[in-house]
Amino acid sequence: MGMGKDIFEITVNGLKLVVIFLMMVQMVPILVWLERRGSAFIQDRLGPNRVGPLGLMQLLADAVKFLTKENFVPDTAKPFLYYAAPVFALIPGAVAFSAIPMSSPIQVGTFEMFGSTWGPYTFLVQGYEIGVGIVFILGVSSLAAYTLLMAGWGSGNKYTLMGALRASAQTISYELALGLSIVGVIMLYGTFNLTEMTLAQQGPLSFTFLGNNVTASWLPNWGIFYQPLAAILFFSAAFAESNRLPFDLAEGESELVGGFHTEYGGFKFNMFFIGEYGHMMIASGLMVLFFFGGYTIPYVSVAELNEWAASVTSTAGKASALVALIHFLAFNVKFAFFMWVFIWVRWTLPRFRYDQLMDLGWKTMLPWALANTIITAFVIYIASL
Amino acid sequence: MTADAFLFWFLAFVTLASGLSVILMSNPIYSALCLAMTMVGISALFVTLNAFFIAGVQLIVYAGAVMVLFTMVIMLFDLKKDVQAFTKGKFTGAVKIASVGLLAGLVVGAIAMSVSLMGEKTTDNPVMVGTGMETTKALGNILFSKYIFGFEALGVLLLVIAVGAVALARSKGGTHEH
Amino acid sequence: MNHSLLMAILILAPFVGFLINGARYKKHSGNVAGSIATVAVAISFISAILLVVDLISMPAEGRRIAVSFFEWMAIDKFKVNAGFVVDQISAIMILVITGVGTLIHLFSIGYMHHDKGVAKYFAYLNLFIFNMLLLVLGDSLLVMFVGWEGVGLCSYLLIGFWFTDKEKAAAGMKAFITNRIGDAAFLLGMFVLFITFGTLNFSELNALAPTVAESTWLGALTLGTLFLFIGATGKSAQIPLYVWLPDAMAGPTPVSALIHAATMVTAGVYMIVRLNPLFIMAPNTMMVIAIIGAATAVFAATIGITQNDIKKVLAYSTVSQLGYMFLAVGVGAFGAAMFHLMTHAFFKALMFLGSGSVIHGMHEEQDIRKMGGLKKYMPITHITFVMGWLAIIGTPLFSGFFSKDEILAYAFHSPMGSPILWAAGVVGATLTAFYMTRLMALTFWGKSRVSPDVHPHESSAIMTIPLIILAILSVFAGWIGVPHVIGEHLGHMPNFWEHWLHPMISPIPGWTAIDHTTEWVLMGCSVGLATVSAIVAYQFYVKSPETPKKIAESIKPVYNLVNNKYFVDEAYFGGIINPLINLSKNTWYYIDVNFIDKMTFWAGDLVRGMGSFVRSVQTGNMQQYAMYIGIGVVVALSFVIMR
Amino acid sequence: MNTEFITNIGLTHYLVLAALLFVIGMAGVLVRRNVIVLLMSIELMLNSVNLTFVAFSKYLGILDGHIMVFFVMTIAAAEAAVGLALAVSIFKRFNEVNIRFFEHLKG
Repeated sequence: MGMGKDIFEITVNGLKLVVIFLMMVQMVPILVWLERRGSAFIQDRLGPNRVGPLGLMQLLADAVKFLTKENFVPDTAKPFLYYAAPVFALIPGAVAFSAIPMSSPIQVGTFEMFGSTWGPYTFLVQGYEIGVGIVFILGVSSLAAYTLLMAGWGSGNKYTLMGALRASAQTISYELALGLSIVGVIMLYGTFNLTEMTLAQQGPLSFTFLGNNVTASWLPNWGIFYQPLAAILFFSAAFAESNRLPFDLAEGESELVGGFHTEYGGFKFNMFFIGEYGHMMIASGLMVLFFFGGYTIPYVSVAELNEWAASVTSTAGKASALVALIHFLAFNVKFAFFMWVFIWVRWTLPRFRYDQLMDLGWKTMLPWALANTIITAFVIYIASL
Repeated sequence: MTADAFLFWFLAFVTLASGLSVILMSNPIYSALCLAMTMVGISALFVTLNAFFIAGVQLIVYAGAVMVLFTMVIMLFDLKKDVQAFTKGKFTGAVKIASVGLLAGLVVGAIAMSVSLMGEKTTDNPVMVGTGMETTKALGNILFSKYIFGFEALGVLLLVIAVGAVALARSKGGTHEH
Repeated sequence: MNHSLLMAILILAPFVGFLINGARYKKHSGNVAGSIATVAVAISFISAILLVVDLISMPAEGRRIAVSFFEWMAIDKFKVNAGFVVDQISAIMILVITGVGTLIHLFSIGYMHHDKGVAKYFAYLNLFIFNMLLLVLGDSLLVMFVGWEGVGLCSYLLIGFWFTDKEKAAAGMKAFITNRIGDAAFLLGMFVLFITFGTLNFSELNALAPTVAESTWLGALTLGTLFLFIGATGKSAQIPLYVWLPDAMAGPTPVSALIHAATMVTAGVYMIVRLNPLFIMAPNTMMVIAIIGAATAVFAATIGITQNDIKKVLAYSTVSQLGYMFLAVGVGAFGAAMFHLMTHAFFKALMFLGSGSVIHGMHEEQDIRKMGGLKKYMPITHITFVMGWLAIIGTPLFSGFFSKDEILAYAFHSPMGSPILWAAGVVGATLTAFYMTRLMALTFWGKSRVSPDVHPHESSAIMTIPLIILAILSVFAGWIGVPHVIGEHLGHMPNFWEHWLHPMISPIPGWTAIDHTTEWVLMGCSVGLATVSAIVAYQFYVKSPETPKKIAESIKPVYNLVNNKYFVDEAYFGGIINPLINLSKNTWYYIDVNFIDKMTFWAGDLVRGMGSFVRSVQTGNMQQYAMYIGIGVVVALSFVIMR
Repeated sequence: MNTEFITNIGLTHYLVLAALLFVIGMAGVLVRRNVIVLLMSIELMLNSVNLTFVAFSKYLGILDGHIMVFFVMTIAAAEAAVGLALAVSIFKRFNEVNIRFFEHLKG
């Protein structure tokens, strides 16, 4: 997890962290626009279309509005928690998102600068690589419950408190199903490392069963074909984790007003908003990583792509940059698709009732996730015989 | 000062400060949040000790579940600042603090003694220097072979606890019958 | 098939039957349960046959199939294996147990078919067979003791099978408690033998017996064997512990046939025969056994004359015949004892089953005064019963003749025997002939005294077939042990029995071959007297039924004494049980209540007083407790560091 | 001043840190009155023990310490569940979670 061995590498890695954070934050306005336009599309209306072309400048207008709103603290609030909560809301999302590999690493050869020789370097297209990637991401995102509780209790309002309790209880409950559903994936790939998982999914579908190599060249070697149940469970749990419809029980105009962030306005509300989108992004990113080949291109293995890139470019560094670009695009296409699914589902499905939500989590998804784990273990054992 | 040393002192400061706050804050909510902070700090300390998986589990179990539970319960009770946060009795209080202080001194002394006896011997275990995956595999191996009995026993314990906690929480409450 | 597998099947088949029937005793119909149980015992029987065939094919010396399944317990030098052995003695026993057992199971299907707890009955019966097999196959006294206790339990369960009837339940308890006394003695005997020999294994005991007898105090041997014999009197219903057997007739009749005639009650005889090298070293014990046996034979026979319950007559007859066996054992005629054990198993089982058939046909009527003339209603039962009768009274060439005669010959001629013992035996035989003829006459012959609302009928085939088989065995089983004196007139028929048992039986010290004239004379005496008494009985009870009443009137005190079984039960109550109860009551009141209880109360008060003083430390303040822990840790740690 | 102690981080540092955390937790158990804070102090003590386990594990090169950490975590979670259930019971009865209410339990 080192930052690098000399000043150049450290600088680049530091900049990279900032860029990834900004990328995550800046994606939010685009997603908001997408959500508003998308919901309008689904509901057969127009959506924001006045400010700028296709309403794209609406985001800017929103941002200005958020910034210029009056900053107030409710009388009964605990000021420290009230202010700290939105800040903390950003942290888990940002930290976890930085651990997601978005493309293959870029090789930089030796070069001369400021009168000395630098390099060679390998820059990962992710904030930092952690050996136990999944565990780390799960651990960090489980901290999100605190922001909910801090906001809910810190606002000094019954509705916010109830909303926070609901939201955090929901988060904890679904964390279980979420964690268990990916145990099968972990067993399948035999690693916690997200890059290794990604690379395990390159090329066409092929696996070994009882000593026979089975290849299906018409399918990509994606996790979804091995773990369909886990994919469904994981994606559903991810919805609950990010408090999105159909699981947005933390909010409720009739009974809880706006949930834990009722008392927040202006930019503080915006930060919660970014936090929520951060969760969606992590969920989509993990979905792509676990089940849809990560940044790899379907049917094409990384080695083949490297070969091709080497044939069209002059240096190894440029080739790796080209490959990284292609991979980055591939990742983003898949990523965008799942972000769209999040929006799509939100505007399509009705809400659950809270008891139904808990029943679903504890009595349906948890047993299925357990069953999936056990069956996967057996199948892997039998296949390895 | 190397980065490792800096990290250790920083984390030591964070954990000690937040740990002290746990027992000094008169509002239990802040105590709980400080404890969560301590947990995160200890998790980071685990990372400096190359125990990546344990660090992740520490985050998920302690910081993500146990402490959230504490916070939720406290918030549910809506406990205000404790009127009398500390025990009464100057004498017993003095005895308690004294014994705690003595214990601290003794433990630190014992550590210093024993470490100087033992020497700073660091054994290199190839399993434990990797990125975490090898350690985790080795962990799984000994957990399900050498420590299988403890593992199973804990499974039973958890079942009992789950039943017991539900039974306790569902009862009318109180230590006496109404 | 290999021996350990066969042995396992032999022993476990009835147990499996017990488990099946026992687990589903509420669901099985009678026929299903009966079939399961019968098949289980039949499997056992087949494996027993296979084992015995293997045994026969072995060379005469070292005929022995020993199987040790696992080490049961090992405490210092005391090691016991779950070991089982089939040799010449136990081979006979397993054949009798499983063979007769199969027939009786079969009979039970018919006899018990209208009972509600029939599956439970068959489960107990199978459990009994299992335990009996443990008893006879065990290669050490301890394994035998397991079976010994097990058959006692089954006997208790089956006597009290109709436990809703208080008297029957009480009979079961009586049997159990009487047996307990014997079992305690058995245990003491085992202790003495273990202390003396350091082992409980039969073959080791038998091998050690002569050597130890020469070198150490003979008293230990006498004591040990005497204790074992007391155990045997309990199980085999000898004076003074015979009282339970007549009451045990409360159980279902097939149970009486299996347990209280053919198998369990002979366990004592079997045990002594198995340890015969040991017993032969203890002449005093042998004398006691012979006297008790002879006394029981005569004593029980006299009671048998006056009884009116068909099963009670047979019960006292069993006690008497067991007395014969003990007489045989006591004079060193172990082979003869085993021989009589086997023939008795056949004819007594036959007669009990026959009586069961009669009781069944008479709709649960057991009083022979209300029978008579059943010959024409129950031809098969009658014919088979006649065979049993002829066998038991010692009609020449029937099985009982050979065995009984051999016993009497030994009693007269053996250096351990005496003419008095012989005379007692002959009196017993005469009385036996009398009361058995009386039983036949009152039940089957003469005028019918059956009450008009009872319609006797012959039993179904499932009950008569076992009767027929047993009748055949009763007639011919004796032919495998024809004595030389008769054998030489029958084309030099060899005595298979003696050849078979010869290696297992210790020779009687000072034995000289019996001369043929004496043997003929003895035989003539007993047969003649038995014939006379049978004819007299026939005269009394068929021709002139008033005569016995007149005789009874004329010697009323004696008749009453005998009819009330010599008041032995009453004597036991007055002499032993009631004083014991009083003693216990007084001990309870004066020692327990007034002394021990008060002591414990004082102790309790003392502890409570001290406790209430110490209790003041317990404030309920948990943090104080934690503080004590903390201080303790500090003290302990500083001790460790400062040391 | 000897800077070795500051720059060269070894087993001792972790052990002393863990000892201090343990003592802090113990002080919390002894002096706080709020049941929930007591429970949290116990968690703090358990955590410090975990830290020593992991530290020893690293410096001795064996993994058994990690296993112990798992066990401790499990037990801590179980303890928290029961402790909180008890606290909820007490709260329902007395509307406050003070350790002094447990004094009713004395014999």
